[in-house]
Amino acid sequence: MSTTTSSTTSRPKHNRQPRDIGKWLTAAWSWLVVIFLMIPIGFVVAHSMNGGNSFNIWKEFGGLKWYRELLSDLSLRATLINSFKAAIGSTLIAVTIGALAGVALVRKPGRWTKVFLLLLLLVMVTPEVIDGFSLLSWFFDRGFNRPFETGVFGIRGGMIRLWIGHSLFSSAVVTLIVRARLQGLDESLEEAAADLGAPPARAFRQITLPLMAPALLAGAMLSFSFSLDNVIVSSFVGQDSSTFPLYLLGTVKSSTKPNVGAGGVLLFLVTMLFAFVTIRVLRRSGDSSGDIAATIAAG
Amino acid sequence: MNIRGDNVSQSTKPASDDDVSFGERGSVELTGVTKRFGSMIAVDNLDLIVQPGEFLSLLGPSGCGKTTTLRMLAGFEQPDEGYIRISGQYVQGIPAYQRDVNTVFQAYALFPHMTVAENVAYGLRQKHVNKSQISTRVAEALDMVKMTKLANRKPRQMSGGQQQRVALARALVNRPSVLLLDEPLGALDRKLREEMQIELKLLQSQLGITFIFVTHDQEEAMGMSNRIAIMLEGHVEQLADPETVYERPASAFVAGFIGRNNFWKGIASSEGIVASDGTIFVASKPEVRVPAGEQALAAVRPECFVITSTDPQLTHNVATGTVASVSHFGDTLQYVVHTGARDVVALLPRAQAPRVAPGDPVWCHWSADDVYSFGAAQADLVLVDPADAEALR
Amino acid sequence: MNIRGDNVSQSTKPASDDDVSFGERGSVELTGVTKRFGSMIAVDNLDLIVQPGEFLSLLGPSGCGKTTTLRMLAGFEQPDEGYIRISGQYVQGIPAYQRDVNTVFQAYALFPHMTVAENVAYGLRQKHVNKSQISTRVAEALDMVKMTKLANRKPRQMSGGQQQRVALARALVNRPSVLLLDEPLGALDRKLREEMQIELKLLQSQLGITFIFVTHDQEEAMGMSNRIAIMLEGHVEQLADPETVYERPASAFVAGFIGRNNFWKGIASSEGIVASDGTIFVASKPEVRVPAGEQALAAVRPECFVITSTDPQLTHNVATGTVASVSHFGDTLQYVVHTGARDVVALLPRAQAPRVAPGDPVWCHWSADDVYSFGAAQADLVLVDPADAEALR
Amino acid sequence: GDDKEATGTASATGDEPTGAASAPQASGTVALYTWGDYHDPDLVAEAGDALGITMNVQFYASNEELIAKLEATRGSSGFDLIVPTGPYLPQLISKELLTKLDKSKIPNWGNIDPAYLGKGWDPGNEYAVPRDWGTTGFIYDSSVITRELTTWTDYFDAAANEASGETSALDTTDNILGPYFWANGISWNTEESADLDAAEEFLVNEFAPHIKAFDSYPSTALAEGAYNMSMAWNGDARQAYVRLEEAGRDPEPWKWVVGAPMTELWMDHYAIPADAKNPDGSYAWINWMLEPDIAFRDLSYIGYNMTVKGTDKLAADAELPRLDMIFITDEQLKDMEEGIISDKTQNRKVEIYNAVKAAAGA
Amino acid sequence: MRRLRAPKYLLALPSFVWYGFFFALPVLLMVVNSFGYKPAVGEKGYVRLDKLSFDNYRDVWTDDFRSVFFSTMRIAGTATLLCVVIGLPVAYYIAIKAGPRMKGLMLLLVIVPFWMSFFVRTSAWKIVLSEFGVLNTFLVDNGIRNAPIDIIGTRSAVMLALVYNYLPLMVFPIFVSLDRIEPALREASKDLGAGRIRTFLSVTAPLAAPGITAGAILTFIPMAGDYVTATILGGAKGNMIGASIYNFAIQGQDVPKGAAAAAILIILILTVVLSAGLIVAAIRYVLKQLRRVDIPEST
Ligand SMILES: Nc1ncnc2c1ncn2[C@@H]1O[C@H](COP(=O)(O)OP(=O)(O)OP(=O)(O)O)[C@@H](O)[C@H]1O
Ligand SMILES: Nc1ncnc2c1ncn2[C@@H]1O[C@H](COP(=O)(O)OP(=O)(O)OP(=O)(O)O)[C@@H](O)[C@H]1O
Ligand SMILES: [Mg+2]
Ligand SMILES: [Mg+2]
Repeated sequence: MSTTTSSTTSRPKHNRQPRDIGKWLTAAWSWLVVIFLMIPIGFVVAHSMNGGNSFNIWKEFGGLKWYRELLSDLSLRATLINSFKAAIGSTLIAVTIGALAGVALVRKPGRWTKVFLLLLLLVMVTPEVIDGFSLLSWFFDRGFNRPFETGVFGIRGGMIRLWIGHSLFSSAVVTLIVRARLQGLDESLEEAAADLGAPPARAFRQITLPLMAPALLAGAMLSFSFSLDNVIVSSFVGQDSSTFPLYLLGTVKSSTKPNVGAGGVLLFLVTMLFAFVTIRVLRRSGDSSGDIAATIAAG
Repeated sequence: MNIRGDNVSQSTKPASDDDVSFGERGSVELTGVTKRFGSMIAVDNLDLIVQPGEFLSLLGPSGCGKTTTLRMLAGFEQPDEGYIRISGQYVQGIPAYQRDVNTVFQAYALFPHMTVAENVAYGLRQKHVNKSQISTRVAEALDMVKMTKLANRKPRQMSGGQQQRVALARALVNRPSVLLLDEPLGALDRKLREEMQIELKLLQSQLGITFIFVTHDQEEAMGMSNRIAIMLEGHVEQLADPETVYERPASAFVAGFIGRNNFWKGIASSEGIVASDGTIFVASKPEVRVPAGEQALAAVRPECFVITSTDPQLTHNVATGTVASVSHFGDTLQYVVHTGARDVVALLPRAQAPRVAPGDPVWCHWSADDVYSFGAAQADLVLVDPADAEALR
Repeated sequence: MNIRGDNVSQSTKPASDDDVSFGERGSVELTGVTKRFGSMIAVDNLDLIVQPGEFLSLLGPSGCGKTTTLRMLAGFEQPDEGYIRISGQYVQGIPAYQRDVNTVFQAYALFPHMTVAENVAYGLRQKHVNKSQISTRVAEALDMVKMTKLANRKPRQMSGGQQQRVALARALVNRPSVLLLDEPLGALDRKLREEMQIELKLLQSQLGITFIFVTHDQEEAMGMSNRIAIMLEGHVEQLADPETVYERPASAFVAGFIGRNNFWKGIASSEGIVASDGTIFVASKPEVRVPAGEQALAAVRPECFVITSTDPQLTHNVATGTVASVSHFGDTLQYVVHTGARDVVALLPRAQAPRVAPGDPVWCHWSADDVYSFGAAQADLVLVDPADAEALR
Repeated sequence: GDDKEATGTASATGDEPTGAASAPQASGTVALYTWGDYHDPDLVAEAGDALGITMNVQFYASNEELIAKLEATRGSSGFDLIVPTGPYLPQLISKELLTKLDKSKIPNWGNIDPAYLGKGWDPGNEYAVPRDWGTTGFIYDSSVITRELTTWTDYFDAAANEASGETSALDTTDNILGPYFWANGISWNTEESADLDAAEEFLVNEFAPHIKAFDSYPSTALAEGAYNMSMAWNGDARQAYVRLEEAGRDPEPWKWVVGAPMTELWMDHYAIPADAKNPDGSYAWINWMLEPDIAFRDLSYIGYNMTVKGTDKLAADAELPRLDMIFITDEQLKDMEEGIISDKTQNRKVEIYNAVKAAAGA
Repeated sequence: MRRLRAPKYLLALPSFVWYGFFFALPVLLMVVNSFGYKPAVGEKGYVRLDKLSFDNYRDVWTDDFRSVFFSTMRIAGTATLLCVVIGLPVAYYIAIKAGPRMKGLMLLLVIVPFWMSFFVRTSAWKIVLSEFGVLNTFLVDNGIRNAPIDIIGTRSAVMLALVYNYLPLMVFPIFVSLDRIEPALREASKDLGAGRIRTFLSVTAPLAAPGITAGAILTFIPMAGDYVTATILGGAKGNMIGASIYNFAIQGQDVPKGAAAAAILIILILTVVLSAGLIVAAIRYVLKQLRRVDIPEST
């Protein structure tokens, strides 16, 4: 490929970095997508301060009255708290078992992988209604329903069931993402760790884990939002721990009021705060190999 | 006495030591080790015994199985056949992290998310060495490889040579009983390389660590090693001390691989080996006696020729031809002489160099002490020699 | 006449060619190029002109900016300052894929999802060369690097040296006007390396490709290059043909970096350079004249010593001491002699080697032709020499 | 995770709760399983002070879901109080999922308007306490559909013409089938397969292609301009006017039509699951809800007719807008029928429902 | 010394147990139920198993079921493609082009909208897009159009709802696998004369294939079973096959029939996914053949 372009035969005036068209195009596109994703959020925030009685229809600025109402509405408040708890619990479960399975799939392949992948596919293919209903009958038909019915360690049975129900799909997602990340990631790094005397568990924690941190973070974020959004499974197993989406689903007999927006915004803010605190704490934890946030930032 | 191929293990038992030493910390023993990748045999029935505290170099052509051998010792690959003992212990099934062995990886394998210092500290942290001691030892190791200034860099922000030095420091700092080094100095400039060689040697003798050292630099191997193992296609061709390998190569391959050699193909006879153009090679120390009438190889090193512009009147160990080229290499001159059978490459110190120009007729002769003779089995491996190739152009 | 540092560019215009040639296909010109990584300066106001079809080697210590320079030429990094012209054209803003330049990467960068043959064919496919021609050229390239047999392997299934050869073939096959080679033979054994050297040289002269070649093997650089650029800390210390670099190093650093040298620190005087122990160095060809009274460096190569066990009765260019060690390297012997100012390392051919043993008093002397003298600016760089280090132990 | 967080303790707000004195003694938590946003949250909060109980409210989206859940978790459902719709009571009762009421624990029983007692689904009101009720009709934009619509036949006709592609229907099996039967003078509880076949034929081919959405709560979307005509429950239709005003549109052209010649009468009840752990709490809540002023507050919040005597007067006094849409005249009541869940037709109805949805989505 | 070797699937064991106990067994129970029949209204229980038959399968397998299934596949397939087209450049930008700080920020911006409750954020689109919504008001008031565009309730609205809600499920896995590709490989490609597009197609994309596959699976499968999202904005046009399961099992209170519908659906979706996999494999095979270089025998 010859580079003879007439314009560049004379010495350029100043040091111009070449335009990375790809960068600008993808950046512009990404911002458009982010704006697309954000538009509704903006309206949710605005309409949560609607002075009218309907969430969708703007009447006038009503300040924070729906927030105040929300906070005095015990049942609605409880659903927000439950949603949050369910999301944390199921995310922890999903990330833990999903990460382990993802690692095993890539690093310890064997005949079992096929069986497992099929199971994984089944977990994902199964409609949530079925997950929900079969879990419900499973928990209550079988003899072992104690912890799932009344709860253990002060955790309600419903919450435990939510964790289980929500974690099914999420953990499959985490598994796939972790697998996608580890495939092709240099195995010699883990060998180097073993060579330097790190037993598998430690090598995993100190080398593999930080290297797959982006996958874990991505998986965790997705799991969290799945759980926050889950209606169908929750509607079956949630029972003594009703969640915010369930409340929303239940409002079919009446109008959607701005308190729904206020609830969304509150949950949103709390989640955001939680995410930032988590990232902060992970970054602070000092141990370089546990520096997940920095790793994701640095690739 | 050097024995080739399958029964190398016999010759590898050094006379100075007896078997007791193989139980000692730092001894390494491979017996009949074979490793296959699919149908491809990477390591082929390999026998090798390394003494505790020995500095053993592995030399061999690209792809001959050096890295694979080290990987089996470190525990990343399991031999398909054969046994490995380290410090007297059979290591089948012992995972890498429980072997008191450290590796300098050919491709470095630095942890990208850790700084240089953290990389180096990693092994010590595994052993729960206390913090202050870790600092001291890491600082020492970094100082040795001259990387102290870059201690806080991430691997991706460093040059190839800098990365290699970190890889070296990371393995060294642990002072294992066996250290496996896979071309650990290949990316360093000569000066730094020599400094590192000295440091390594010193460390090795001070701490009594067994070094198994892969290198492509023959001088390095010669200068540093107690013994050198020359590998070919997954097995050890010769295992001996540097001088023996150079002076008494066990096979034509070794003779051609270590240093340079001019090879002639001929027929063994009672007089000696007779090349196609009638040149007769008489050897004073035939390593391998070839039965008369069979094909044989004769070899003479470039440094061993005397070149004269007058006929030295010899009946054997002489070849005549015309000068094809003369080149200067510092204080040595290289002559390529076009003879009947082949182009001869000769290296002579300036003092002994004859004043001849390309086209002049010359006689090359050599002493019987400098003739190696071998069977013709490896003729294909050695006859297409860089010198030949060069001469053909 | 060699000029150091910032105004190297002047000296790099070879007398034989005039500026017209810089517009030719294959010429490369860097003017005042600087590259920073954060606060770290990797390439520092670098000037360099490479002739079309020239074989230029870049030599320098680890981390001196060789790879960074190549990366700027290839278009992976943008200089922070300065200009680059390739084939006469300013390349700022021209993306890598539009530059008629190919690179052999230091870490290979083979495509893991493609076979060896596919890797090599990649560049040709980009140019829409037709299929049958791709096959032929890929086959040729693989044949040249002796990888034909492994054409269908994936990179991960190959040894380091095999991977390196694929990387080499992948770049070569495209026959660009400029080829950048970053230690392209570093992982190969000597024999293969020499074969590749010959092939590369041949290819280069046949096709007239400009080679910019990074290597740590000085012999390789000396044997193959038209000119050598010695880099230090991001700039070019000296740019000259191999002989000049060896014989007339432009700086103490170059003198110490290329080949070996024994350095003395002293004070310049009208007689010559007087070392701390009174040894006087008189040079017949002082590269750099140091004003009397200032600190200066004198250097003598190990090959240039004559060692006697009797006093040669000289007033200058002689040092006396006791033998610290004698080692054999094939046909040469290395002596380390403990003198007042420093340990002297001398290399002598066996024929001229005196019969002395450690502890014996000896005189080392040398000719004024063999003395290099420099200012003391780079004293720190050269005085901690491997020889010194070795001697100190 | 303890109960406190999930439910909260009620705190006294402004007005003193009334009638607390006569309430039966209760304590603990009452798990109320109900429709979303179906109870005045202030009342839920005041229950603590008024009754000594804390309410833990959970939500379901359909009666079927409620039953499925109770059935699957039989014996340990964890709910103390549910709010099923009339036609579903018989199966809840025969499945033995409900507790027989102890009316002595509901001193305010007498406050219920007897008109709502003794319905077919629970003739002796042994299991369920009627709470509120409503009906189904449709609302349309007379500026688009300029002729006057009065019957279900008109609804279908307008859907096929002026309002084609701008019509919504309620998203339940019965509410899609019901209007067809009523328009044709057939009871929506018919078990004749010929009727059902004809209904499928008509709904799939003549009605489905014109449907924009199955929307059980069309008022907001309607105000946003999504529909020109919507089948709706009266309370929600009433909300539509408020929404239209809020949206700055003129509500005048919109006309509410109670289904004719016949239409639905639905009624929700309080009932106590058989496995309730705190039935006394449930009684306390029910009894409290039967206080007229409490019932009125509930009414003002949800906009449906309460079964407690006198709430209409309170509403009139308070001048709630569009009272006619809350309170249904006795005359209208005559043309309303209650639903029956039948074994014979339930599956068939779901099939038709699926078919209509498939046709509408195609 | 020989040691006990841990089984290869050790790390996947938690997942195996989790899915076995909370997915496989309960769902198996459901499948068993699908052969039973529904008790009469008012009878206790939700399934009778004293008479097993395939009747439910026959009853469920109707023309309607099939036509809704195919339209669901079409909708989910299109939406998945849209997600790839929209999400890939975003993932590419975040993983490859964005600087370290931007990387973290962008990832957050992509996921943050999903912490707003699903129902709230989705219906907020109505605020923007409805006939009297913000967008139409703007267009009409400014004379850009003389009549409002009615998007809600159309196929476009269905796509909008699906893409909007599933996009991060595509972006994250692709990001994760792009992120681990050595920059040197792209450099090598460009060095060999491949432009941005060709570099992307022949180096970046193949190496990111596991991520793209994961993304496609993670969006397509749940979409195929989801029946809520599409209806929020799409109204009647958003009728998806998952709804029929809910309708059978819950609306019709016929759990066995719902289970049969679910079983059929699981098999159908698996078939679709596996055939898609086969097609992809076939395409890859063809591409590989095109890329193949035959070395002539004698050189
Ligand atoms: N990405 C980076 N960030 C920061 N510093 C860098 C980066 N890349 C290179 N450097 C620094 O720039 C200097 C020059 O690096 P370069 O890779 O050009 O060295 P080199 O001459 O090729 O060395 P070697 O022979 O070891 O390969 C080194 O000191 C290195 O640490
Ligand atoms: N994973 C693998 N799959 C298939 N073949 C392999 C694999 N790893 C190595 N090989 C082959 O095994 C042989 C030995 O490889 P090894 O890496 O041990 O060579 P080496 O001696 O270290 O060579 P080098 O000097 O080039 O690094 C080579 O021919 C190589 O192609
Ligand atoms: Mg190797
Ligand atoms: Mg480099």
